[in-house]
Amino acid sequence: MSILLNDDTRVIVQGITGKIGSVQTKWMLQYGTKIVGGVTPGKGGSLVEGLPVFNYVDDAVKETGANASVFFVPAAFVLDAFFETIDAGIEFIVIVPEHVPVHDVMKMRDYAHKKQVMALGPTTPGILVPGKGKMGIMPASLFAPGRVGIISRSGTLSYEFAGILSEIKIGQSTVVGMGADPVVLSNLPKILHMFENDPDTDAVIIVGEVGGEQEEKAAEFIAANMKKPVASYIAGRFSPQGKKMGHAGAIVRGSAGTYEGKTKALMQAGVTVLESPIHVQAWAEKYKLR
Amino acid sequence: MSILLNDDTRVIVQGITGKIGSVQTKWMLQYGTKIVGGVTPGKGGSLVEGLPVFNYVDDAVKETGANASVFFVPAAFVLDAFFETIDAGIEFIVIVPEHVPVHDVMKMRDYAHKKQVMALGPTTPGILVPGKGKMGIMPASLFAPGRVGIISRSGTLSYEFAGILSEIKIGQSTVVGMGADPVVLSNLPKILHMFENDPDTDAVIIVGEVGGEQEEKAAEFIAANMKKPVASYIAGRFSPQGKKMGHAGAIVRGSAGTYEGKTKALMQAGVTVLESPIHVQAWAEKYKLR
Amino acid sequence: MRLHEYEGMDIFENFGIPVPERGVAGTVDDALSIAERTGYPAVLKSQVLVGGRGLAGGIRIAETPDELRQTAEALFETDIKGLPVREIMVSWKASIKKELYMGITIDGYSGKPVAVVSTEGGVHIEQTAKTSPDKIASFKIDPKFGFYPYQAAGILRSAGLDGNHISSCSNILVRLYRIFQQYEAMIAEINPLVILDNGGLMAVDAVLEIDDSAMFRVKKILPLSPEGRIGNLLEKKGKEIGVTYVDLSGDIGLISSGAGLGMASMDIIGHHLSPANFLETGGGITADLLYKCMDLILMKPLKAIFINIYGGINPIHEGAKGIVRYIKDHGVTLPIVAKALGNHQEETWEILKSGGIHVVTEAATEKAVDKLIALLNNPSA
Amino acid sequence: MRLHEYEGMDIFENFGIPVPERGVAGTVDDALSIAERTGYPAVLKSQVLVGGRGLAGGIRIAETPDELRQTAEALFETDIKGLPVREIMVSWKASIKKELYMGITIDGYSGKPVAVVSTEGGVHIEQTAKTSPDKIASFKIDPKFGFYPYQAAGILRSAGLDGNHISSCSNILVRLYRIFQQYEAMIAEINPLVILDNGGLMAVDAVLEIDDSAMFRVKKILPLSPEGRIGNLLEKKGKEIGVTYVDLSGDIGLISSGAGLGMASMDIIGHHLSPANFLETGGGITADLLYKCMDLILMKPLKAIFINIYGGINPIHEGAKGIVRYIKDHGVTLPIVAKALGNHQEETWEILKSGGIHVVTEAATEKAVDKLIALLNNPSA
Repeated sequence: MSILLNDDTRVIVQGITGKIGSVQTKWMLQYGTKIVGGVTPGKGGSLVEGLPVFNYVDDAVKETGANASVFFVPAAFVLDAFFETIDAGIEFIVIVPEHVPVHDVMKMRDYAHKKQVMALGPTTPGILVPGKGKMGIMPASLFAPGRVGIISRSGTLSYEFAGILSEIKIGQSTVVGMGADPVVLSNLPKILHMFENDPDTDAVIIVGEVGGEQEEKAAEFIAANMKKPVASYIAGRFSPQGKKMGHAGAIVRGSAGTYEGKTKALMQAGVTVLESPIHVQAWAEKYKLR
Repeated sequence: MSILLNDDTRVIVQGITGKIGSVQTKWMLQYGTKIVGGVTPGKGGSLVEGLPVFNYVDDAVKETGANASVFFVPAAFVLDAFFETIDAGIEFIVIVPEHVPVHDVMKMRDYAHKKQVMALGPTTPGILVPGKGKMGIMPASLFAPGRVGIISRSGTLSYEFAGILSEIKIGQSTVVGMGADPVVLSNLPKILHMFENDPDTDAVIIVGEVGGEQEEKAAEFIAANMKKPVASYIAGRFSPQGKKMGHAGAIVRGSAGTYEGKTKALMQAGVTVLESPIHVQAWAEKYKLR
Repeated sequence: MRLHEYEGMDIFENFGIPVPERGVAGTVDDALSIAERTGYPAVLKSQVLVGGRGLAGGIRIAETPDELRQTAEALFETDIKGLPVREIMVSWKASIKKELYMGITIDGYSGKPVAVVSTEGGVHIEQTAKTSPDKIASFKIDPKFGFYPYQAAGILRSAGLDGNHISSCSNILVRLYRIFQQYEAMIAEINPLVILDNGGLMAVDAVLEIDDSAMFRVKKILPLSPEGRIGNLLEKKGKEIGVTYVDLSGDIGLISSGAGLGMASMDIIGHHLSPANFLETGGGITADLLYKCMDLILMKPLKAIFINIYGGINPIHEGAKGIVRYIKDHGVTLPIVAKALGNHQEETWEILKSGGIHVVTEAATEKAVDKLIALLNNPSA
Repeated sequence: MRLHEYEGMDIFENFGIPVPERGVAGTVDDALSIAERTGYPAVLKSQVLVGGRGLAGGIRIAETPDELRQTAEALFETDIKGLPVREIMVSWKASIKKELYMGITIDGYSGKPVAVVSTEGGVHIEQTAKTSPDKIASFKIDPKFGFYPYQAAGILRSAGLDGNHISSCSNILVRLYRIFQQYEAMIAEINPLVILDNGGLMAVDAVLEIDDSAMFRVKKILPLSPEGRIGNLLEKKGKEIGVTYVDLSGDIGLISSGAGLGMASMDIIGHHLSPANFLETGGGITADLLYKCMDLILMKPLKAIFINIYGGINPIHEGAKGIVRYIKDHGVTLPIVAKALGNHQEETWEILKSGGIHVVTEAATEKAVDKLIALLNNPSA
C-alpha cells in the first residue's frame, strides 16, 4: 500500500496536449501509472499517447471513471480549472505549476476543504509511489520501493533525499511533494497523519525549509499523534531571509519561521533533526529502515 | 400568542439617537413594547427615553439581554450593522430603512440564512401585535386585537387593510411588513408557515403587488400546506410596469410577476382574491372572523 | 438608473468585451465624420432611454454617406415614444451569422444573481423563452463563490451553443458578471451578442441598469453624471425633489405616501377615472416636500387631486401644512379629496380642512374615491 | 514586488486613507519647492526598497529651507544599505500624539488573510509583539465573507484602542484590506498610523508588496511600471532572464534548479566556503537560459562554480548544452563542479564532461561539495 496514490487511482492529465504535459504523461505511463485520459479545452477528440483528450473535466470523468487529476495548466488558468475539477467529482488533485497567484490559492484551498478534496501544490513535483506510479514530474530513476515515507516542501530536495536513501538500498513507500508556495493546498500534519496510518510506512522524513509555520505545526502533531520515527531537514539555515512577510507576518508568527525556531520545535517533539541531507543515511541505519 | 414578537421579545433600537429613531422609540414604548436599550456608535453612555445607549451591539446584548433589534440606521450603514447584530447573537431583526443597496441585501439575506436569523425588510414598516407591542413604524391607532393575520409587501397598504378591518371590529393577531424591496430578507411562505402554526390566528390576508414571484410561491405553499382561509389583494393592476428587470428577468420568471399570473396562481391555490381593499370586509364576515 | 447604450459600451470595452468601433453624434455632421472612420454600411441608433426602440424606428441602416445624412436628419427630428432624439450612436454594420443573448439580473425570490443565455438572441428573445425553452439556460450565482469561466461554459453547453464559441462566450459572460457586480447592477445585458461572418464575437447592444440605492458608491466609477438621463421633464423634477413620479395620461393628480398604497389608489381610481400621475413621497415627508409635490403635479392641467397618506414614519401633519400653504399661495380651487390616517391624524384633518380640502376619515381608500367621484359629478356635494 | 512608499501612498489616498501632503523630489531644488508647498518642519524620506531605512539614516527632518538643502544634498550622496538614493519623498512633519500599527498579510498555514493591529506602532513594533502582547490583536479574515468595519472595530477594541478613534481607525483598516485584495498583496501595512495632536489620523508610511505571480492581473491598475524597482543590478538582470537571483558576498557561483535544493546547497557550501549568489532556475530550463545564467553569475569575480540540478520537469541535458556552449564561447577556465540527476542524467553527464566540468554522480550534494573543496585545495585533483 501507499498513501494517496494506489491501484484504484485513475488519473487524468489536465493540460495534456502541452509540451510539458505530453512528455510527462509519457513518463507517468512508462512508470506504470494508471492514466486514463486528458483534458485540454478546445482539443477534445484528439489523442495523446493513445489516451483520449476531452474539452471538459466532467466529460473526462464520465467517459473514463477518473478519480484523480494532475495539472500541467498555465498558472493563470489554474483557479478556474481547479474549481471545474472539484465540481466534476475528482477526489485527489496535484497542482504542478508554479506562479499560481497566492490569492487564487487561498480560494482553491478554501473550496477543496469545503468539498473534502485532497490536493497537493501548487509548485509541487507531485507524488510518487516507487515501482507503482506517479502523478507529477518526479524523475523515476532516483526512487526505489521500500518503507520510508518522504514529505517535502521542496521538489528537488525530495529527489535528493530519495536518491541518497536509494543509493544505500533503502526504499520509499510514498514520496509526497507538498508544494513550495507560501500557501499550499494541504498542510504537513494532514499528510503525516496518512503516513502514521499507512501499514507500509515505517518511518517518515520531513524535508522542510525556513519560513512559514508548517514545521512547527508538524512538531505539535508529531508530539501528540505519531509513534513512527521521524527525521527532518530544514533548508535555508545560511540563506538570506526568503519571502519577507513584513511586520504583520513576524508578529503573527512570533519566532515561528526561523531555522532555530523550527529545529527546536521538532527536537522537542522527538524528531531527529538532520544537519545535512547526507545524515539521513545514519538515521535510516539506526532505525534499520529498508 | 402571535408570531415573531411576543412577551419574551426584548428589543434594542439601532440608530436610537437619530430623529426618527428616538421618536419611534417613544411610540414603541408607549404601545407597550419591551424596549431594553439602543445602539448608536459614538453615543454610548447616553440615554434616550430613559433607555441606555451603547456603542456596539454586543455590549447592548450583554447588558440588556436583548434578543431582537429594529433598525433606524442610514441605508449606507445597514449592511455592516446587520452583520454586527447577527454576530452579537440577536435572533430577530427588523430593517425599517429604505434605499438599502440590493447587492447589500443579497449579502444580508445569505448571512441571515446561514446563521438562521429571522429578519424583515428592508423598507418595512415592521411588525405589530395589536395591544401588545410593535417593532417599527406602524401607526398604532389603526390596529385592533383579534385573530386575523396580515402579511404585506407594502407598508401603507397593511395599514389600509388593518384599518378597514378594525372599523368593523375585526382585529388582527399579528401584522407583518415583509418589506417592499426587490429582494427581502424573508419570503412570503416562511411567514405564512408561522401564521398557519399560530393558534391565535384564524385566517390570513396577503397584501401583494405586481412584480417578483412572492405571490406565486406563496400560492404553491398555500396549496400544499395551509388549512386556514387566505385572502389576497394584489396592488398594481392598472399601474405602469414597475421596476423593469429586463429580458433576463422576464425569461427567468415567465408569466410570473403580472397581475394576471399572480391572481390566477392564488385562485388555483384556493385563495380569495380581493378586487379592492374594501372587499376584505365581506370576506372576513363570510368566514366569521373576529 | 439605466445607462445610455454608448455609456454601457464604454464600460463593456473597459472590461474586455468586444464591441463595435463607434462614436456618438449630436449633429448630422458628427454622424458623417464618425461613419467615415467606422465604415459603411453604418448603423444609426437613437440614444433614448426607452424599450422597443428598434421596433419604433429608432435604429436605421445607411449604405452611403448620402443615405446617412438623410437618415440622421430624419432621426434628429423624430420622437421615439415621446422622447426627442438628441444623440445617435454610429457604428459599422457587421455581417452577422447568428445572434445570441446574455444577461445577468437579480432573482428576487432566491436573492441571488442569475445568469441567462440563449442561442437565439435578438428582439424576439422573450418569445423564444416561451416557444423554445431548450435554447435558453439559466444559472443562479453564489456571489461569495464568484462566477468562473467553467461555470459560464456549463451554461452555454446546456443552452446548446456550438462548441467553437463556448470558450470565448464564457469569458464574455464572466466579464458581464464582473460589470454587474462592480456597477451594482439590476441588469447587465447583451442582446444580441453576435457571431460575425468571420467567426468573431461582438456585443452590438449594451444594457446596464444600476441600483439607484447604490449610486452613492457607484457614482465614483461612472463615466458620466446622472443628469439629463431621465427623458420626461416631470419625472426628472420628481427625482430632484426626492419623490417617485411617473407621468400618466389622465387628469386626476395623485399623491400617496407609499408605493403599494399609490398603486392601490390608482387601481381603485382607474375603475372610474384616469390618473394624471403617480407621485409617491416615500418616508421623507415634510411641509416643504408636500409644497413641492403640489407644485409638481399642478404643472399639468388637472381636474381634481387625490391625496392618500399614512402617518407611520411620516409626520403627515407637517405634510398637511405644506399642502395648505401651497393652496393659499397659489389660490388653488380644484376639488381635492384627502385620506390621511395614522399618527397625528386628527391634527392633520384640521389642517387639511382649513385649506378647503375634503377629508375622508374612513379607512378604505374606496370610500375616499367615492367621495371624489361624487364631488366631480356634483361640485357642491 | 514591493512598491515604493510614494506609490503606496498614492494608492492609499485613492482608497480614502488619510496621508500627508507630499511630493517626490529627484533633485535638491525639487525638494525645496515641494517643502515650500507642504510646509516646515519637513520630513525627507529616501525612497529605497530596503528595510530598516530609518535606522540607517535614510529619514531626516529639516526645520528650515537651509537645513533642507543641506539634508537633501547629503541624502542624494548617501547609499542606504548599498542602494543609492535617487528619489526623496518630502512632506510636512505633523505633530504626533501616538503611533499605531496596522497590517494585513497572509497566514500561510491557515491560508487566510490576517489583520494585525497594535496601539504601539513605530519602528519597535516587533519588539512590542513580544513584550506587550496585550497591545496587539489579530484576526483571520474569510475573504468569501469580506471584512467590515464592525469586525475591524472588534480588533481595535481587543487591542485596547481608545474609543474615540475606533470608528475612524476601523474605516482605515477596512480600506487597507480592500487595497490588499484589489492589489493581490502579500502585505499591506501602515506603520505608523499616527494620531495627530489635533486628534486626526494619518498614515505616514505605506508598505505594499504585491504577489509577483499576480502581476499579470495587477499591472493594469498599477501607477508605474515595475521597471527600475529592484535595487541590485544583478538581481534585476536575473528577473529579466526569468530566474531568481539573490546577490551574496562570497566567491562561489551557485546555480540550482529549485529553491529548496539551492538553499540546501548554500547551507552545505556555507560550512566551508562562501557563496557569491543564489541563482535558482525554476522549472523553465533551456540551453539558452543556462547560457544566460552562466553569463549572469560570471559578472562578478568567482573562485569556482557549483551547479546542482535535477531533471524532473526540466530537460537538464538541454541546460547542459547551454552551459558548455558558454564555457567554450568565453573560454571559462574556473573549476566547475556539477551534480545533475534525474531524467536524461547520463546524457547530461556526457555533455557536461565535454566542457571540462567535474561531474558528481552520487545523490548527496555533500559529496559534490566535497569534490569542490578538494578541487580548490588541489586544482589538479
